[in-house]
This record gives sequence, C-alpha cells and structure tokens, in this order.
Amino acid sequence: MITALVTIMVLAALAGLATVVTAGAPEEISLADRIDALLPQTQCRRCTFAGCRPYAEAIAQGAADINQCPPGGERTAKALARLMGVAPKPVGKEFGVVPDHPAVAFIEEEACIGCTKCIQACPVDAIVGASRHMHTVIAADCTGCELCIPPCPVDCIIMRPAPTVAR
Amino acid sequence: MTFPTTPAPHVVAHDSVGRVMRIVIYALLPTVLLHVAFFGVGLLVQITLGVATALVSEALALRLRRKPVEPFLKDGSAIVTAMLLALCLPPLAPWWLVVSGTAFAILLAKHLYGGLGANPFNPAMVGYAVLLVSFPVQLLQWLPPAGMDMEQVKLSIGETVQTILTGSLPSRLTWDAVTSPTPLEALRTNLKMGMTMAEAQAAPIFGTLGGRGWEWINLATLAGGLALLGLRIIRWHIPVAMLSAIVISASLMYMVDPGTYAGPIFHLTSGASLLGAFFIATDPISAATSDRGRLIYGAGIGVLTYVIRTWGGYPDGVAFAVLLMNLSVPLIDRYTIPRIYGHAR
Amino acid sequence: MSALLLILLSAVLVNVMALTRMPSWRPFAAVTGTFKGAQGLAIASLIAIPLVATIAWSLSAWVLKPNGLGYLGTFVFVIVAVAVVPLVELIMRRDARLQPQRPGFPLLVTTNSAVLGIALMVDARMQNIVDAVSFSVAMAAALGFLMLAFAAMHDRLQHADVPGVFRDAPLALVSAGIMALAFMGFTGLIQE
Amino acid sequence: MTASELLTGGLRLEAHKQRSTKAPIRIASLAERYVIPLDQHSGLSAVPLVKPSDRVRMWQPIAQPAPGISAWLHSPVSGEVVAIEPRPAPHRLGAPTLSIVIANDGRDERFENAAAIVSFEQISPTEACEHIGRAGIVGLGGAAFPTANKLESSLCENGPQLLLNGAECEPYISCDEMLMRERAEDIVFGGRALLHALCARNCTIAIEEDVPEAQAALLRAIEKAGDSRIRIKVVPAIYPAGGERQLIATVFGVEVPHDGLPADIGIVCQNVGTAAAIARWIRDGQPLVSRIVTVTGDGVTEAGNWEARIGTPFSSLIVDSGGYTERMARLIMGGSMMGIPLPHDDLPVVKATNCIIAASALDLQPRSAEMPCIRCGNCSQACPAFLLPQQLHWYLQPFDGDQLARHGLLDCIECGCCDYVCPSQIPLVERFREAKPLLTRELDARLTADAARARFIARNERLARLEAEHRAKLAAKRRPRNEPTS
Repeated sequence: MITALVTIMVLAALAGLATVVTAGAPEEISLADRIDALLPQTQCRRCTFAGCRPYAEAIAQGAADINQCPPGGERTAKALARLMGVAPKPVGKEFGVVPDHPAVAFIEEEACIGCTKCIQACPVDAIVGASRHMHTVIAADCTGCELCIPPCPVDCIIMRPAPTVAR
Repeated sequence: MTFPTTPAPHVVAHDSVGRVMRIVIYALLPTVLLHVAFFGVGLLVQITLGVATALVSEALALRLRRKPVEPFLKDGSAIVTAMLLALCLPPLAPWWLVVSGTAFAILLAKHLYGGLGANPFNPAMVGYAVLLVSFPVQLLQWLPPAGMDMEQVKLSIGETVQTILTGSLPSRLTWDAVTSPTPLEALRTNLKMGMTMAEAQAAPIFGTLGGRGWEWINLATLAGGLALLGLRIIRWHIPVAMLSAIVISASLMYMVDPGTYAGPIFHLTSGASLLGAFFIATDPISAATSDRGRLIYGAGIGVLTYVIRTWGGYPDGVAFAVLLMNLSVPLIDRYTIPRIYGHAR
Repeated sequence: MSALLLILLSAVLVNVMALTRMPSWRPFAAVTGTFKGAQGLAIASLIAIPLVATIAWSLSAWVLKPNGLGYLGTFVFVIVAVAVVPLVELIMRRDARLQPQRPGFPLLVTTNSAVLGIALMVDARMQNIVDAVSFSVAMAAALGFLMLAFAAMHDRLQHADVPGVFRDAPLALVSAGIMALAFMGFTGLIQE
Repeated sequence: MTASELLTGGLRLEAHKQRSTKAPIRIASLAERYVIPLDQHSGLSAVPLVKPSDRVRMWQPIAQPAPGISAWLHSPVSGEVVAIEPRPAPHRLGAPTLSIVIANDGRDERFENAAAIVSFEQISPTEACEHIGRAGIVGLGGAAFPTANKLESSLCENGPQLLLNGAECEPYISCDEMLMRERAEDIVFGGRALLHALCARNCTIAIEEDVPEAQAALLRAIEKAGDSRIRIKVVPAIYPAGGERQLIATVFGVEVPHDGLPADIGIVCQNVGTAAAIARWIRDGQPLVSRIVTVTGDGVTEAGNWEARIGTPFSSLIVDSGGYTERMARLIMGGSMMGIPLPHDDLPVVKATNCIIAASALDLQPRSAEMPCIRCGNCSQACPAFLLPQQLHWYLQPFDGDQLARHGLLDCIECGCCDYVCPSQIPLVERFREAKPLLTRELDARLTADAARARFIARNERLARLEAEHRAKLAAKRRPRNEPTS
C-alpha cells in the first residue's frame, strides 16, 4: 500500500515537473503569428483593426471573425477557416468589396501641394517626398490600402492597376 | 477571309480513353478463352452479367451526377472493371454476387469519388474485397480444371446458366462434388494438415508449374500483358516491380525452408499474380504517378501479396495488396516527384 | 528472431490500433487534411510512443510487478504519457517545420501514446524490453504512416469532382471503410 | 545528367518537311506597302526615327532600340513613310501594335551603312557585339530575342562555348534546313564572327539526323573555311530537341539551371539563321531586313521557302505560293506544336516569322471531346522538362499554388508534347499557360506581403520611438527648474 502510494506520488511529481518545465517555455510561433502569415499585409484596416497583425491577434483571441479581410478575398478567408478549424464563409460585405485586381496608389504630380499628410497616413512607408515638395508613391512598395486617399486635401491620389512584375 | 483560331499545339495524336480501354479488353481475351476452356462457360455468363450491371450502374450514376452519359459509357472503363471482377469470381458463383460486386465497384468505389479518373481505389478490387469479406463461402466454390483425372462432373451450358441464376446446382449434383479449391487454397490447406511441400503438391490439382489449368490461363494472361506492354498501353515499371517482388520474396523463403514455402515459379503461375501485375495494378488511375513511384507501388503490391498469401487467412492476396498500396499512393506521389529539368536533385 | 519478426509484422499490419480502437480515431479528424499537420503529428507519435511505451513497460516490469502493483499499470501509463508528451513537443518546437499546427496537439499525442501503450502492456507477448521497444516502434510507424497516407489521400480528394453531399466527412468515412477492408487482408496473419 | 536522359522526354513526330524542301529558296515578290511593327522582338518596343511622309532608303535605320532589351529596325525597301499607327501584327491573335508603314517606290535605293566592315577580326569583341546590334539582328529561331543583348550578357572571361542551333524540330518548318543547304558558308562565316565577338573557345553546330544534305553542305563549308574550332554535332530528330535548354542538354550533357541562363554554364546558343544574318551584315553591310519563311501546309497550292523582306504581307507570300486551296482551314505562324494561330492573313512578316502553315483539315484535325484524365502518364513520359503534367492538371482544379509550385508549373516550356499524347484530349498546355501568371502572382504576393509586413513593423517601431522621445522631451520641459534631477 505504501509502496503504491509512494510510486504514484513520485510519478505524479515527475509528470507535474515536466508539465511545469514545458509550460514555462514560450511558444516560438504563436497562433497569431500563423494567422498573420496568411493575411495579405495590406494594412488597410478594412477589418476594423489597426493593421493585419492586430487583426491576427484578434482572431487568435476569438475577438474577430475570419471573414473580415476584403483584400485577401475568398482565398484568405478559406485559409483562415482552415487554420482555425471553422466553416469557411465569404468576406462580409460590411468590410468592403473584394477587389478584382491589385491596385496601387498614384499621385497626380501637378496637383500635389506637398502637404506630407499622405506620407503620415501610409502604413508601409511607400510614399516619399518632403514638405512643400511633390510626393510620389513607390509602386512596388504600395499595398493598395487606400489609407492615403482621405487625408489628401487636394484629392490628387488615385488608384491604378498594379504594375505587373516582370520575371 | 478569316480562320478559326485554337491554341497550340495544333496537332495531337488521335488517341482516346476508349481506345486504351478497348485494347485492355482485347488483351484480356486470351485469358478469358483459356478460362472457359478449363472451367466451362460460367465465366462468360459472369462477364455478361457484370458488364450489364456495370453499364447500368454507370449510366445511373452519371444521370444522378448530371454528367453526359454517352461518352462515359463508350469509354469502356466500366467494362474493364466488370471483366476484371468477373475473372476473380468462381465460374458458378450465383448471379447476385457479380451483380452486387460490380454495382458496388462502380457506384461506390468509382462515382462517389468523382467518377472516371478520380477514384483512389481500384474499383474492381474494392468490389472483390467486399464480396470476399462478406461471402467467403461462395467465393471459394471453384471448379476443378478440365482434364484432371479425378471424377469429372461436367455441367452443360444450360445447367451452368441455371446454376448461376438460381444459385443451386442441378438436382443430380452437390456442391461438394462439383467444387474444388484453387491451387493456392489447396496448398494452404494441405500444409496446415501437416503435409510436406512435396506431398502437398502431389495432389492432382497441381500441374507442372503451378495449378493445373491455372498455369495455362496465367500464360495467356502473360501474353496479353506483354501485348499491352508492346502497344505501350502500360509501362514496365509496375509489372516488373510487382513480379520481381513476388519472385524475390518467394525465393528467399523457399531458400530458408523449401519444405514449408512454395517456390517462385508456383507463386508466379498461381492465383492472380500475372493478372494483377499486368491488368489490375497497372490501372493508372489508382496507381502511383511517377516512374519511381510506380516501382515502389508495384514492389509493395508484390511483397504484400506474398505475405497475405503465405501467412494470411485469405486464399489470394492480390486484391488486398492492391487496395493497401492504393491507400499509399497519394503519399508515394508526394515523395517521388521527379527532378525537374534545371533543378538540383 | 522469427518471434520478433512476427511481433513487428503484427504491429505494423494487423494490430493497427488506430483502426480498431475508438480514441485513436482522433488523429484523422484532427489534422483536417493538412498534410503538414499530419507530418508533425506523425513525427511526434514516432518519438513519443516508443518513449512512453519503453518507460512505462520498464516501470511496469521492473517496479510495479515485483512489488505486486500490476493493477496500477494503466494509471502509470497515463501519467508517463502526460509527462513525456510535453517534452516531445518542446523538442519539436525547435524546428519550424515540425511546428504543431493546431491547438490541442499535445492532447492528441498523449491520448495516442497512452492508448497504444496500454495495448502494448496488456499484450502477453511482450516478454522482454527488446520486444516492447520494437513493438512500440512498429506501432508508431504504422500509426504515422496511416496518418500521412490519410492526409495525403484527403489532399488528393480535394481536387476530385466529388458529388456535393459526399464531400469531406462522408467520403472520409467511406475511404476509412475501404481502408479497413484492405486491412482485413491481414486477418489470420498472426495467430500464434 | 547525360544526353540520353533527355531522350526520355520528347516525341518522334511525323515530319512534314519534304513538302517545302523540294524547291530551292525563292525570292518573294515585292509588295506595295511594308508594315514594320515596332515590337517584333522580345523586350521593349523600338523608338521610331522617322515620321510620316519622310523618305527612306532601303536598309536605312527607321527605329532605334529603347534603353534595355530592344533592337534596331531598318527599312526593307526605299520609299515613303505613310503612317506610324497601330496595325494588326502576327502575335496575340493578330492584335494591332504600333507599326511603321512604308510605301514601296520599287527603286530599292540603298542606304549606305557607314559602319559596315569586311574584316571583323580587326575590331575588339566588345565593338563586334555593338556592331552586330546595329544590324537589328534578333534570334531568328522564333523567340526573337535581341542578339546584341544576348551577346552582352554572355561575355565571359574564360570564353564560352558557342552553340549554333540548326535542330529544327517542329515538323512543318524547313527554313533552317534550306538555309543550311544553300547558305552554309554564311552560317560558318557568322559562326566565326560570333566566336570572335564572344571570345568563345569553340563552336558546335547542332543538326538533326534526318537532314543529310544540310549536314554535307555544312561540312563542306567548314572545310572550306578551314576553321578547326567549328564542328558539327548530329542530334536525334526528336521534338523539342531544338529548344535551347533541351539542345544544350543533348549536345553538352549539362542542364541550364532553372533560374539561370545558358551563359551561366558558359554556353551561348544562337540560331543558324542568326549566324547567317550576322554574316550578311558584317560582310555585305545588309542589316536584318529579310528572312527565310517556310510557307507550307495543305492549304496552299505550292509549299516552299521564300526569302521575304520584313513587313511583306502574308497574303503576298500566299499568292507567291499559288494561293489557297479549297481545303484551307486554319492559319498558323510558327510550327504545328507551338505556333501562333492567326485569324486572317493581312499581317506582315516579322523577324520571328519562320513559318506560315496554311493548314487544311488533313494537316490538323480538330481535337475530340475532352475526357477526364486517367493518369496514364503518357504526358510525363513525353515531357522534356521532366514534369508530371497529369499532377499539374490535377492541382489546377481548384487552383493549389503550393502543389503547382512544387510540381514545377513555372518550368513548363509549353512545348505541347503532353497535349499531343494525351488520350483524354485535354488542352493541357493552354491550361498551364493560363495558370502560370496566376501562380506567379500568388508567389509574388507572398513576397510583397512579407516586405509590407517588415515595413509596417519598422514604421510602428519608429513611431513608437519618436513618441517616446517626444514624451521624454515634454516631461523634461514641464519639470520645475529647481527640482533636483535624479
């Protein structure tokens, strides 16, 4: 009887120790990381969060649904549904229209007054220019988030189809 | 003057699925003929029933799936399935056996997975395995081959048809008098009874190479198979891998203990080794894709066939071996993608 | 030698516990067709199951039984599994390719290890440590193979024109049925 | 990797060359108007040097290369520039592209290209490359890659090996065969010029086994030139042995890396027609204003090879060939395997026009109805890139980017072998062609997403840092002066 008790206690202690040791170690790739990897990284905030990463964290915590990313479209929604083990569904209309083609912002240079408002709005530093000098969008770096359009006081930013990358 | 435009290439070899399947059917004919010569017309009745069922099931499934019926009935794949299944059944098996097996094969193993081209398991072998597991007694009621010097019980054509359709023999006969085990089954039983290999193979059912009659049928199958190879309907990888695997396994065990294990020639010429190697395992839809994958696939079938035959509870292992390797095909395909031009190995 | 061979064969081919015992069905449901997930699970099983089985068998044979505590066997197995699996997971985290793909991963491996371990212990054929280790390795290999094969099959069926009502779960069950049918070929293989 | 391994792919196709090789090369009759598309080479469109109503003379440069990959264009005739406007061109189903239209005055007044030289050995290799570029010479095998750009990217110190591609594997095309038969000396001359321009070690002329006359002609020309660096290599008549990468594997037994160029492994491949064009430029001062075009098929009365000036309408060549037969059904530029289908014949001959097939139903029977793939594997046996087309096809529906990339969709050379052998009559190449941009876009999207994420993180960190500095400054300002600093 005593041997049994001792054996059980020793083993239980070992098991507890192992669990404690591993629980203390941080998970190297978190769920939020894996969700973030599936998002298109446009940082457009149409999901109502302040970028792709915050949206990913919200999904990981169960605070957001998987269908809030219009730039990702059906593919992203499907991939997210698969990762989270839920049924796939189309992107919610309230978050915006799924674009047919990738687009990038373009500044009509004659109209630009150099106010730097768009530079401040760009989440990925894809606009260059200095105060009172003409700005321009680096097309290759632009994610097409359209966040630079509302702040522009002279409405000189338009969306154009993204240039195709030559291979 | 304007001309219609279609994308390149502008020439194609006018091959078709139908032609491939037709050639397979023709290549099966020698086997069928010798089978009939040794075991009577039962097989023809079975094939007729099977083909009819296959076509009806196929049409039904296509109709239900709202697919065009005619091109798929004409492609002949259902006929091949039905013929292969019928060849595996005893000639006097009752009609509902071949009908239910074929229907199961076409409806469940083929169309449930998306029809022609999508079935991961060989439909004929699924049908056969279901029958073997469900009705083992009926599936072991084989006939003695013609020309054996044991008491002959000949059935006329009418009696054969009647037996198959009613499931019972003419009143003058009993099943015990009519049936005889297959060579593989006989060998297993004899060995279980404690006979040595020599004693076991002395029974009249055994011939020079393998089972009496069976050895000739298998040679006909080999001829048909070689024809398929020659016409490039199948490629060598699967048959060669499968047969070599059987030969190697059998030779190894034979060398270890010739008293307990039959030799490689016996294994090649008995049961469904050759039919399996040339006609069943080579079904491209359920086989592995790349050359390397096909070698692995074939070898796997060979080894498993030998294992199941020698130590398992069923008389022949080809059907189970094929299904087991079908199961592994997607995995094999994943790991045997050939090196692409210009890429490092 | 031939006894060992028999054990290995029976482990790989016949006693595929995954197909015969309910709890072990979970791996197939859990990987939901992602091949990478199945790969992680297979590797975890390959490490964890032999480890659990060996430790538990040694404890059972050399600690419990001599002390008349054989009845604690099952309990000890569960505890060993609970202790070992997190360690295995920790090892796997070091390699990004083996990252556990889904939550609940350790639980799965734990269940599998425990179930297979218990099966191993109650098997009377396990007379010495070599038998036990090789049996557990074979078992883990068989389970891993099946998980991979099933995941690869699932991936392949994604692209087939499967009739709507049979998509996913029904077809997976039909496939499992045909798989079980195929494994029936091994019936009677190991009778001794 | 040995040459024999290549032979596992490819097809032995029934050749249809005899029809067009009975008669020698003939000169195509002159047309009223010549249409010179500005984008008849790969790379960027050329920039016009002339404007409407300008007078031009024969061989005069009329467009210069844009910066980057591009080529010169020269006037094939003397006359007047009528217009510079979009005109139908023989690519992309005859879609119009900007072209220079020249009205022929029939006088063939020659423009003297001052730079033409007789002895190329006197100039340095770099100058030789530039000089070749000024002739507007592009790869005449069909891809029309500007030769000067190819030579520039191939200059290497230890001397590359030159490969002249005379393996014309497309069953209908015979322009290179006729060129080798009749103008072997030009090819050898051009080969020697290229050897000099590239500082190449040696020159191999690859030629198919089924053209003995051409082999003999080339051997004679090499003997006459007395250049021991030039040799002939006979290759099997297997389609697509004439594809650049396939030919290199056959001749040298090495593979071009999938993400590299032949120059990366010290090999430069040029078409024999290109070599002959170089010879004419260096020796005679004639820029690339004409080429040999095979007109063949059951749809024309008399098949043959024509020396046609660039810009000659297809319809004029058809008239030269005796006009259409009643059976004429389809028009194709290029070969039967990879050629471009064209909706009408009001199109100019461009530098890439190696062949015009006027096909009847006897030549090219339409496909039968498509059936599902039965995974027979004939396609993977035929694929010269060692791909598994059946698997690619499987993963196209629905589109699975990961698997398509793993199975090498982007390595498909669109040769059409898989289509040819497919018993299910699946238009595989067409599907692959459509899927490639989708896959490229998906793979690019992943890269750009990673870059965007990195910049987003960097920006957030920078903003946070600025914010912190700002707060620290504010705090320092607000702090009363007499409070001791800690």
